[in-house]
Amino acid sequence: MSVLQRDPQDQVRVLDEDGSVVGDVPDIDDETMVEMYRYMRLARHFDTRAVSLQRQGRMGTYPPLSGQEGAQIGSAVALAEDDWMVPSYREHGAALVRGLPLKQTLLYWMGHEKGNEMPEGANIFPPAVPIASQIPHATGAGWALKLREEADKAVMCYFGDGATSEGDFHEGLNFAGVFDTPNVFFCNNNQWAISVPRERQTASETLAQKAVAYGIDGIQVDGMDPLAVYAVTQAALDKAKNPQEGECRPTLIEAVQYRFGAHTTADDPTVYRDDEEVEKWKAKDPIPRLETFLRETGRLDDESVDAIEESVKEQVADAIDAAESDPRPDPSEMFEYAYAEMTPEVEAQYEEFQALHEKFGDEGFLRE
Amino acid sequence: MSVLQRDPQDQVRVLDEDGSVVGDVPDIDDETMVEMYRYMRLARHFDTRAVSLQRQGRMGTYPPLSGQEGAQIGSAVALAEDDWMVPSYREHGAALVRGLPLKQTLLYWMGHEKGNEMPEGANIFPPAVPIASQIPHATGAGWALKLREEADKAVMCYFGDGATSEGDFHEGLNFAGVFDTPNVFFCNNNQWAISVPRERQTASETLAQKAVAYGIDGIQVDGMDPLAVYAVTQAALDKAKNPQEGECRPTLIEAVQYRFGAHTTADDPTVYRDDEEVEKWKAKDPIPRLETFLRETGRLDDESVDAIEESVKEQVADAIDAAESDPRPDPSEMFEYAYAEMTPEVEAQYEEFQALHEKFGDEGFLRE
Amino acid sequence: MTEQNLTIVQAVRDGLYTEMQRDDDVLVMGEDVGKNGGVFRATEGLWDEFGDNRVIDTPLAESGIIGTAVGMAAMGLKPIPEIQFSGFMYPGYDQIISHMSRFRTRTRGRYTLPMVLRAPYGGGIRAPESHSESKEMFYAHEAGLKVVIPSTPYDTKGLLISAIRDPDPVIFLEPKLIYRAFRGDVPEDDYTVPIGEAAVRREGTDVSVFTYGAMTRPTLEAAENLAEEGIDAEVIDMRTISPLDREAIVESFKKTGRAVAVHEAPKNGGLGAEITATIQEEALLYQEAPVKRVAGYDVPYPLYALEDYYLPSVARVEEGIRETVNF
Amino acid sequence: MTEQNLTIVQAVRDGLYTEMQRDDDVLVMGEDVGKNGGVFRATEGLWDEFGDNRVIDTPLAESGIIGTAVGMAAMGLKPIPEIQFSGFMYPGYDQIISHMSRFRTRTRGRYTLPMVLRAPYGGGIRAPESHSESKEMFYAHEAGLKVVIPSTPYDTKGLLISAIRDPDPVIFLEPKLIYRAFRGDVPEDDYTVPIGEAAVRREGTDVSVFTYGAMTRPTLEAAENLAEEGIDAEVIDMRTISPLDREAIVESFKKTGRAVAVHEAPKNGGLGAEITATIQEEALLYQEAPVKRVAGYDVPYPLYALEDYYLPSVARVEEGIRETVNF
Ligand SMILES: Cc1ncc(C[n+]2csc(CCOP(=O)(O)OP(=O)(O)O)c2C)c(N)n1
Ligand SMILES: Cc1ncc(C[n+]2csc(CCOP(=O)(O)OP(=O)(O)O)c2C)c(N)n1
Ligand SMILES: [Mg+2]
Ligand SMILES: [Mg+2]
Repeated sequence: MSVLQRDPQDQVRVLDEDGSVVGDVPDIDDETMVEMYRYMRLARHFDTRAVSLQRQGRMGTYPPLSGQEGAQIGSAVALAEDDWMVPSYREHGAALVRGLPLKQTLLYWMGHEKGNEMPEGANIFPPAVPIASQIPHATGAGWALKLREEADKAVMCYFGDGATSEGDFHEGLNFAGVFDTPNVFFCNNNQWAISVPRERQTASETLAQKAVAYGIDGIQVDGMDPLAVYAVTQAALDKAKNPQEGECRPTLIEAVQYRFGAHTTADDPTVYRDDEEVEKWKAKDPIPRLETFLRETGRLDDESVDAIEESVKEQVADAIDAAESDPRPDPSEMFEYAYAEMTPEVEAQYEEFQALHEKFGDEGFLRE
Repeated sequence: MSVLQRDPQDQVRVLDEDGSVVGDVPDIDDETMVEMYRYMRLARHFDTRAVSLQRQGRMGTYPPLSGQEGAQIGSAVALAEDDWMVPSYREHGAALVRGLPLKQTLLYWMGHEKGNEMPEGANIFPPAVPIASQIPHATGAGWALKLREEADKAVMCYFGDGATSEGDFHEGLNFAGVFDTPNVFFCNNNQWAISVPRERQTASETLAQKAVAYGIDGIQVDGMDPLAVYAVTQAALDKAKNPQEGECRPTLIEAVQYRFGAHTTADDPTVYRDDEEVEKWKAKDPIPRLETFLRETGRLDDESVDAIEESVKEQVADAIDAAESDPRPDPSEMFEYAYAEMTPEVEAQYEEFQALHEKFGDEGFLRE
Repeated sequence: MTEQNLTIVQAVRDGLYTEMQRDDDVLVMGEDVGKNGGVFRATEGLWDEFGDNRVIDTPLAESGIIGTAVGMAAMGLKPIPEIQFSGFMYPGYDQIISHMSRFRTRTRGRYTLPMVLRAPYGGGIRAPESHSESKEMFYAHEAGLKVVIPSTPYDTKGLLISAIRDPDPVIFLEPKLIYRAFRGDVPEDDYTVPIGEAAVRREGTDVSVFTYGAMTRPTLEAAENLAEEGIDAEVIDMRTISPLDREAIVESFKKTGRAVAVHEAPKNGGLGAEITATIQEEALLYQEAPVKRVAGYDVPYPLYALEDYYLPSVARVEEGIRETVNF
Repeated sequence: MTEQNLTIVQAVRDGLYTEMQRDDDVLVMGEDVGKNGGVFRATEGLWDEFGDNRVIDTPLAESGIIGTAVGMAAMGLKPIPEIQFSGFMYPGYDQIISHMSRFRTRTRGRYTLPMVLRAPYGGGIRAPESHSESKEMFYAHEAGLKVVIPSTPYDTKGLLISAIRDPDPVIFLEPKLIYRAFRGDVPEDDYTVPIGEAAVRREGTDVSVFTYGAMTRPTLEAAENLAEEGIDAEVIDMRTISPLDREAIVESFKKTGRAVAVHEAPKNGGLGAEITATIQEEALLYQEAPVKRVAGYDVPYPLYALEDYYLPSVARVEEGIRETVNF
């Protein structure tokens, strides 16, 4: 029985909270498993550093991902090179796997559009800030592949639990069902939409069961179990590309997890949730869980863990250096990218701006 | 077992196509049953006349309802006096039951806002033209009743099969689930959204099952069986007002039916659907079905049917006379109702308009 | 080039057909655009010709239509979503404002959206509520979009082809009041009319009248009537609302020193205000009278029994021009 | 009356509190407005005070929020939905345009919507994309709505109370850049500031500068700076965007004969154009220079590294005023 054929209420798990095997370990080679672990460590360390950069005034508002590495990395590793990923604003971890340099992620949160200059072949859409608005894009992208007879590639879309309440979630998944597009809709249910808890978001028992409304498959997975996430995503991607007779291509995956930190650096979660709850979920931390499994199966030892820790620190430090030494964007960019060719209006305003800039310099514009 | 506790795939029926009893006849007194029949005849005759008024240029675009009387009347009759109804644009039949004079309906389609001057106590919202946009209103209205501790009243909202694809359907039902509002969402699934068939609208097997996404009850009913519609609506209204322990208030009802005629008088359905299909559904016509049942159970005879036919004709003719002899609306209305009090801008424009009107008369404005 | 004598709605169809023939990436999608050929028949026959994968009936969901088109366009297709009436673009407004207009800027040109969002717009056809909207400024006020409104069959096809070929997203609003009001010669082959250029519809020396879309005809009629009174009005059809052909505005105004702006959109914040501001900024010294705005009133568009009182009529336009000339 | 020294965001909270005390029908709803007190703390403590039925955390769905509020208001409640940032009003745009603005007209006054839709608006806080929108014209161009933007703590409370009591729907946009920038005296009791009336913030004789919201402060700063150069600018805070206080505009302009409009919203189709058109229509003969618009550029609002170049700065405002005075 495919992992997708379960009841949406029935959560898929491979590792329990202690890292012991409680389900079918997916077929992943050792190297990739260790890589998954390294990506998770990298994402976690990056996250910590990014939060402190913000605290130091070196970066703007930033949305942390700690606690969600299992879902992000487990799912992104399952993507084939040619697949596409359509993120929300929190998938720095998943983007890493797709080849987006950390420097780009930093630049984006430092307020440079340059951060969205996705490397050729990474196949990532830019972050979408309006909640759920990227879901129809993902459906459209999958649909485009299908129309071009390239449905051997799939498009994975990330969004949160809160996003499932938006009309765009509904319309995007409904189109996917009707046009049977090669899509995987990956819901990072981290229990909170800022201060609004999952139960206030919808009265349905699971988010996975919302798939029923679109005639597509829905499945719930332990989102803090990277191997379970991998298995489910892999199966969903397979089906998206090669549906069997009578199968639909799209799948809604609900990855049950928790955001350990604040919604963003502008948020104070102690106002709306208890430490106790946080602690309960921290016991499910995906990183030690996978580490235990890898150590116990001989794939990882102290030495390799230390080496990973070192290299991760270095990689993040280098990325921060690189981002911070990147030249400030030039104000001309504002005018250059609005249209393929500047319209006369934009050109006139650009000229006016240039004259002012020449006259007053940056002091004529920058505040503080 | 309540009628609502069925599988949403399992269509509720009371009468078969020949009017024979195949389910539990709901407890409706004879008078009301005959009244239901009369309302259906009235709605059908009104519809025929309205279409021909449009053809004669005496009215603008009009959306016919023939075939849908069973769903409209069966559901509206189940409403208590204090309940509310939030229609789309096709519920002339249901509105009749609520006490909206036919003259009002005619005036509305003749382009007079006067048609929306709902009589005090009819408890009807004005028609909503943007598809599904009335659904959140209905939820809000139900919610208002609940907040005011008047949840012994319910709000019923009508919409079509096409409407289920809109984000507002999703958001409206999701709010209803979360806030457990006294609502009944009544989907007139007439198989078509203009030229788009039901199967192109969504991949879900039924529309009723979409309720699963909101943690509320969903039920499918034969929408051309007025007694089944009554039974289901009655049960849903009951539950909305007096939920039992563990029950949710809101219900999504999918009333499976068919629009016999064009989408509106501007539409030509022969372009997109076969006569054969239409004929198949005409065999389910709710009017003869109920008539047969009423005759066979001794509630109706030739004489009373003739009397009803007569009175219906007269009532419609009178309404048309009344609507057509109603004075044209005065252009000043345009300015008067924009705000509670005219803003200086509106006042200035109104004065400019008046001066022009005085100078040029109606000829200065009316085209053709 | 063979000429055909087409209405505006036929020219829309012809433009779609021409580009779909030329470029396999072009596709049409929306409510009832397939077998039904669109509620105004703007896509008539295209489904037969190009099939279900290029002429796509969608579910009833505008945000879904525009949003999936954004995704398709980012992947390199050239989708042409149709919204059945411009009054139903609002459920998809977030996709237009937050995404259609911004993908290029957001990604410094890595992703661009070569898409055209079509919708019939405007009043005067005795339609139900929400079917008579003229809210082009909702889109003109948003940078990153182009907004085009043709008024002749020739321009319709030529501008539509330009829009389809434009690498940036274009909102293409079609004046449904004159969809079938008259015919004009339209070449069978492909040709373009450039976006961003106004057209002088009537030369004149006394006053410049700026208009577009369905108001072009009553404006021209008013100008002809006034010729009999000895007033020689220049009538300029803006054709593109954004970017606006400010050069054409200023050039004409410098000649006449007087201007009237005519549109059915509400006066407050309408294009008339922008035209006035442009004149101000660039030709104040030529000015001999206030710029008069003959526009929709700032009240909700009424149901059809009163719509003729709402829309600028020939008499209103005439009076506006007279007032300006006699100032 | 006891006075408090409050910031703008505190004045919002105080206005809500005051009206909720006074009128049981008033309720607040939106994303994170409850326990969290709103992401800007505009509803702080209200949930503790009034409970879950009057301070309601909703699912994440703007059309649902606005649409259910429409339903509540039609039933006689006075809901005050908050949209977390004005850039997230677009998913609910259809409810605003097709319903909020039109219920009264549609029903000839049988149903009215005494609701206030609040949202923080504007740029300058180094926020992510979509968090810096200043698109008040999207609402001003739609009849049936009122659009209010305060710029001081006193006005904030007074205008908010007026909005809540107004029988018509009001869009209340709060300048988040100055939510906490300064404090002002605010009476503890209830009081109103009338909707539709501009305020002279600085009297002057040489030029009239029209602005509102967060741009009021840099404009005043520019005016003070220019005083040292001998330019005496009158600064007028419009306070209400629709209906616009055209009388105030014309009156000031007749005095000075010169005008500048300052706003962060895009120039094309912005309020500056409407102000210019009003001056044209009613005071052309007093005019001594073109009306200058110092506004957001007609490009998508950039990510924050460049936002200071986008927003009208003190220097830009000064230069605009100089240019106008020296014309
Ligand atoms: C349309 C829209 N409304 C509101 C917001 C403000 N906002 C940003 S994140 C967020 C909560 C999102 O919750 P969820 O979907 O669960 O994702 P998470 O942040 O938990 O990953 C909100 C309300 C937004 N970005 N877009
Ligand atoms: C938001 C919106 N989009 C498009 C339309 C145009 N339109 C009017 S009725 C209709 C089909 C509605 O189908 P359905 O919901 O099944 O209701 P029915 O007309 O069959 O009763 C469409 C597309 C509209 N009125 N509103
Ligand atoms: Mg979440
Ligand atoms: Mg239908």
